[in-house]
Amino acid sequence: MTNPWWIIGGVLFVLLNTAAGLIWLERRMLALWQDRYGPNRAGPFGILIVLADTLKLFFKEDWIPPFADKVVFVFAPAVVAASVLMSFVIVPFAPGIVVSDMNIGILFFLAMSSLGVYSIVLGGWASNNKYALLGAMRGASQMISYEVFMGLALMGVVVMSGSFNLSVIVEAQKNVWFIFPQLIGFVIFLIAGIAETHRLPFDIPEAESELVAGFHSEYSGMKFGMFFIGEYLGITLISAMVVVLYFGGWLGPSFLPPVIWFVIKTFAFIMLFILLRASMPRPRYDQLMEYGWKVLFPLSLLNLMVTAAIKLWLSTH
Amino acid sequence: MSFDDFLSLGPLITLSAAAVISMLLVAIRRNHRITYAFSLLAYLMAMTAIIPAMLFIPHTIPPLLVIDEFSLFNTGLILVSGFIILLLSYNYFEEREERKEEYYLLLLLATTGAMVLVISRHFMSLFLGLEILSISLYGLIAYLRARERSDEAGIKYLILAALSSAFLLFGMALVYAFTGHMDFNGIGDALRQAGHLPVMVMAGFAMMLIGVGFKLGIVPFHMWAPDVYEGAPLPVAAFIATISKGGMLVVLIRFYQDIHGNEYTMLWWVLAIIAVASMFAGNWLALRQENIKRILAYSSIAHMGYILVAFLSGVQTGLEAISFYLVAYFITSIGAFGVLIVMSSSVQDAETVEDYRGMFWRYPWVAVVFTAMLLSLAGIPLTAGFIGKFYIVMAGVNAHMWFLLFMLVINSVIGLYYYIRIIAMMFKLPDTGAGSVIKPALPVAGNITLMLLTALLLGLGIYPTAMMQLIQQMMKMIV
Amino acid sequence: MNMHPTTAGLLLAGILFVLGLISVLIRRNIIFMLLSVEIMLNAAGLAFVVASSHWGTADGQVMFMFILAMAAAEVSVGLALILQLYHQLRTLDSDEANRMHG
Amino acid sequence: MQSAVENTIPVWPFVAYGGIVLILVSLILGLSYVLGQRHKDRATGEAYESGIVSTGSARLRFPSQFYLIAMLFVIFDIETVLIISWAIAYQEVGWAGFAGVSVFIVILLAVLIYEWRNGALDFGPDGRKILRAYKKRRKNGAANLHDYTDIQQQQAVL
Amino acid sequence: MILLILLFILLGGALLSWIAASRSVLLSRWVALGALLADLVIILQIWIAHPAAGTQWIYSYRTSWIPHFGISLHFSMDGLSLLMLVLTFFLGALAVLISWKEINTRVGFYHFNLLFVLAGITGVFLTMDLFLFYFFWEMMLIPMYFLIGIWGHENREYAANKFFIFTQAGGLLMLLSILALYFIHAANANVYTFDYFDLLHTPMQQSTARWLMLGFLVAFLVKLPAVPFHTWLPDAHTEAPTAGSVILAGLLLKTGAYGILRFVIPLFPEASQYYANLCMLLGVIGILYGGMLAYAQTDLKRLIAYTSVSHMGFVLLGAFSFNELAYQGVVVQMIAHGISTGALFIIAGTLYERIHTRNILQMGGLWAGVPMMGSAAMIFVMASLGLPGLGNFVAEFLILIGSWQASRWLTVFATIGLVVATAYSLRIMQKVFFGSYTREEQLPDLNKRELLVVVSLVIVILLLGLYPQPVLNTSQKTEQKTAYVVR
Repeated sequence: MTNPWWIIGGVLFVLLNTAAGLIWLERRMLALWQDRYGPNRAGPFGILIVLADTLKLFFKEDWIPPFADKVVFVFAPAVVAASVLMSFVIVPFAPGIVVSDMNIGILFFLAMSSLGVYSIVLGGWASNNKYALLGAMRGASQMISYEVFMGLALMGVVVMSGSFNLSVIVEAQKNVWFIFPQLIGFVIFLIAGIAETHRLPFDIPEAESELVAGFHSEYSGMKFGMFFIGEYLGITLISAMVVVLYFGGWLGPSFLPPVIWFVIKTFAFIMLFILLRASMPRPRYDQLMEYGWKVLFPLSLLNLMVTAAIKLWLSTH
Repeated sequence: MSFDDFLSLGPLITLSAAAVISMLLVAIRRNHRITYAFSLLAYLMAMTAIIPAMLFIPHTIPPLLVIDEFSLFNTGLILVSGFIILLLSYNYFEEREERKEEYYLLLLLATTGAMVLVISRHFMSLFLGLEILSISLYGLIAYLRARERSDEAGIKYLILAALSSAFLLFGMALVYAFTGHMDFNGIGDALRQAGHLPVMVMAGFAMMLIGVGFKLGIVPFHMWAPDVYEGAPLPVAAFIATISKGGMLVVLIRFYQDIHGNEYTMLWWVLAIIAVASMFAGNWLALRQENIKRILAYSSIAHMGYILVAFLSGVQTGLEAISFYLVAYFITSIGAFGVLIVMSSSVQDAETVEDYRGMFWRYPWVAVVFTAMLLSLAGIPLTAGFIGKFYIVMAGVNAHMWFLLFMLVINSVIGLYYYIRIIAMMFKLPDTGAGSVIKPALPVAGNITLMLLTALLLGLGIYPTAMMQLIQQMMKMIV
Repeated sequence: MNMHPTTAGLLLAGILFVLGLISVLIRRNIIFMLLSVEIMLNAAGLAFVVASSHWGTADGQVMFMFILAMAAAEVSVGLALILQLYHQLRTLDSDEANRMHG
Repeated sequence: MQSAVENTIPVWPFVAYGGIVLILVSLILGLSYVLGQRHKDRATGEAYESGIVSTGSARLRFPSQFYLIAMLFVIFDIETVLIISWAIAYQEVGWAGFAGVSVFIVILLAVLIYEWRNGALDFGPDGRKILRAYKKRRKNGAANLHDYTDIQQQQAVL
Repeated sequence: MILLILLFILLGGALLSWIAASRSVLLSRWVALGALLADLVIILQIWIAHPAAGTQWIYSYRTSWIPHFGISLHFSMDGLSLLMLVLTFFLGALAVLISWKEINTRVGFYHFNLLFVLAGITGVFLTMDLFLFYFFWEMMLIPMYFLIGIWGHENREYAANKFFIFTQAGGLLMLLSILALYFIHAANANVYTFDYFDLLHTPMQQSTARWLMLGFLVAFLVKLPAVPFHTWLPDAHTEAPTAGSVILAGLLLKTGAYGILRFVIPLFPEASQYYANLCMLLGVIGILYGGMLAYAQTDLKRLIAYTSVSHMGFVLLGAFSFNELAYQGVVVQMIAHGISTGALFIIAGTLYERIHTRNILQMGGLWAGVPMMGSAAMIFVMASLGLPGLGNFVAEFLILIGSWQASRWLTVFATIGLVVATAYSLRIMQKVFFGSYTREEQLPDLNKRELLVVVSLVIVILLLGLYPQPVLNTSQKTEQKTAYVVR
């Protein structure tokens, strides 16, 4: 058993750096797919832009609007970063490399991702700005709606593995990754995951072109940075969860250590997220909601029932 | 779940399935008449489902439910009452609300809740039944959105019901924490082993009493009743007055029986004080009301007090008396509200005493029906209410509760006054032209229903033997 | 402070309950009253869970789930009614909303 | 008390992690507060609304649609909670449990159908409704095309 | 069976006359009158067949009603019941006749109520089952309430409510006592029954018996009415229509007296003796107080009402004297008072029809205009003050002789009541018929219908005064038995 302190420190260090690094990575990849250069001045391939951005954000004016609800205004961005970071507590990066391998892992994940909605609603409300409020309302309804489907989709995996513990779930995929029996669940989870992180193309709460950044219109400096980091951490989290739940987590041929497999798979999904941003148009708000309730919700219920029925049938025969 | 269980729960399953199906029906095609007809059918089918359920009694479905004669009797009572209320509802809602179909859905659900209550022998089923009932009632009470008092009534009921639920739950939790059981028998046994009532259980019972008392509308948890009766649509008020209270009362009786409540004098005294207070508050406050709905509300508070007297007698006659009184009270209350429904115009409820001035000379039959109902509430011979009250007094005398009986007598006399006042108003000669402006709807179905109710009322008043035998037989099982 | 965990749990639940009750009684905004009632309900739920862990049975936990479900349903209906009331009265003051007397 | 949490894994790494996260977050916010510059200009204290001077309160009233979503969430999420408790134990409760959950889910689906048919799941502007309203206004002669776009915009924003 | 028929004729007549009213008002009146006359004929035949009541129970009928409680439909008739029924049907028929012209609104419903009250009273006089007794006791209230409340005078509702609530309150106390008796008997004999004869000799503790007796007594004292419970009576009598007043004074008050004779004393002999002095005192107070108040009244009907209080005081006095003479006096007093006071109310009613006031100060000198009415009034006023030769004299004389054996002082005071009676009776004649005539218009005297009513009443009161033996014979057995119970 590794010393937990090392794990804690390592996880936090890697995460924060990944989040920062993703900003650069995304800009480079987008540029690649859009046939342009992207950031290329600071450092090799412009990688130091991350550092520059961070410094800039720290020194930006820490502006709190006089018309805002000040306490809530400051509190909101902290929630998003903290809740996403906390979610990583239960992610098993490799056998034994997990901060707290609790047996209600999935529930904890769901709980933490629900907390994210508070940051949006509180931020939008505290801003006392029409755009912000509109964004917040949209964000809230979108996130809470997809929360439902996400939970239901996950239940397929729970039924397959018989546990909420993520390590157990990974171990249960020794023979076959859950992506195959749980293809529908995977798709729903992925879509819901994108919606949960209000990541493009489902960035309706912030939709620059309609709502001028939506719920964080009034945010600037590091408080804005928190939302920003939160979003990238969210991408990482969803990717990691997808890997853990459907792609066998750290499992892989033994020529590479488990952690490396995990990182590779996760990055593949991060790239997918970036690719989605580059290639998909943003749906309308009502389309998104209707799609969720009218398609994903019945589908996720169906998926769960069918999975359970087959598993039960298999276990009795 | 075995086949027997299914048949035993037949009425409950039928009705709850009907609620779901009627919801789908509304989704498919929104039509008042279809939904109404379907609900009628559902009630009839549930009533028929009682017959096969009778084959298995007494049947226990551990740990939550018990189906014995007592619960089947009350199930039947609830179903019939619900059916009658439903019959009275159609015309009332036809003109009043653009979306009337959900009313039937909610009514079915609320009835289901009450039915769960009467078969429960466990905190969990008690709670579930109670909440199904309550939550449907929130919607029902505030159903007429256009009416200004309805949402106020709804919110009042909601906040207070939720508050009382919280008390009930906390009380249950305390009892559970001490005894480790949530089924009534288990609690009774645990308490028996303990030999006395520990403070925690006492506190638990007290808190539960708040929850139960609220539903029953007994003093001091009665404040909601008049406002809710006034604001709610008339059929819903009838529902609250009868089925909702009846269901709770039945479960209270069962609980009290199973924990051997009469062995604990403290409980007895608390209930006795509540009974006296309910009688007095109900009758006294009703005296000054001008609104018949409110009068009926206060009168129902008083009636719950009367029932408590029988309840406290702790003898078998007392339980029989309660059952009989419930039947009489159900018929009477629904009948009284039925008159109000029939007399209401398509836009306005006939609710003030003044609306009934000289009614006898214009609508003699309805007035006679109303008179009969009011006299039954007052407990005058030839009506079921008389036999019911007689039964209660008998139970009280049997248990030598002279003080309570004396209070009951005093209150019966006070009560007379306001019933008589309404009757007097109906029989006033219509000398002034400026009386009521309400043009009653007088729907045919409603009139027929009222006739039947009156026939039942007089029938029970003149020849109560059959009903008594039924009740007596039933009580042999529970005691 | 060496308290039996069950007693401590019940005490906590009791405190929460009383807080909720006080809040219901003194608040005049209907939404807050509703919220306070929810606190009371959850206090009862907590008490159930504590009792459940004391006896090592799952009953209390099941009860808590039902309480959750019921609280949710109650809030949905309650908020709908409150919206309706606000629509009519333009206020959420419970004293204003007390128009029926007698 | 037969909980697995207590005797298998220690709680302290979780607490430590949480503590560090909290410290980190507050540190970042605190640092930026200390380091950030301050300035005061004519329009510094005004709300940003794409360069237009803002009018009216920002506390908008929202269509009840949002409320409906909240209710849907509350209801269905609680249902999910119940389903979750079955999902973890489906093996133990077997086909009987499956049947129970099936009934439960069928009821859920019935509710969904009901909501659907009653338009609770139609979030955007309803084209037909707008058209009907428009036609009605045209017939009354009080309308012009401008009004129509107004309605549309109003509904499209939300 | 004949007893059931008596009841059913009334109930059937009630329904029929209500239905008939939709055809023709006159038909409704005739139906009601017919029903009452039929009953009267039946009961007179019975009387003729059993003049001296040799066997104590003339008829008896019993069938199970609510076996669960031990309640049966048990009717029995003895001399006392028989006399009361004769009075009931006789006054009932007169009541229909007297309201022939007075009642013009809702005639059908009026007769329905009238016959229903009479059915209730008949039931009270016949039933031998305590539950059934309570049942009828309550049953006669509602139609009476309507009679006062619908067809009464200006202040009718107040009066009707007061009447109803007073009697109901008393009734409920009686119910408690009945039930207690029921359970005590059940505890002793292990048989649950409400039957009068079974309950008669229920052994119980004295203190219990006293309480139970009080429960009964209050109900009957309210009805009677004895002094502290009398306040409903002047209102009810004054506001009721003439027929209502006749039934109230003539019959309803008698149910109270009947209850005391039939139930209180036989069921609780020891307790009755214990309270006898108190009750007699109440009776004497009633005699004096009623008489004094009567003297002070200006409203004619109210005046007559207070005379009732006074007269019923004699009944109470006699009932608790516990000897046969007094009982005979009580029975005769019940009948004589029914006749004389009923007649006075009828005269007051006919007067009211003519001059539309009940204030005796606005009357005076009417004798000249309406001599027949005046002479009739003279006879009944004389009867009321107890002039020898008229029914009341016999009654009061017997009562006073009887009570003299029981309590001398009280008898002396009761005799003072006779003086008071003379005062108020003469005042009636003085103010109403003598003096100077102040009115412009000519008043019509009694018409044929009214004459028929009045003359029949006069004949009866004269018969009662001159030859009371049949009455005394008929009820003798009952009286002996009641007196024997206490000895």
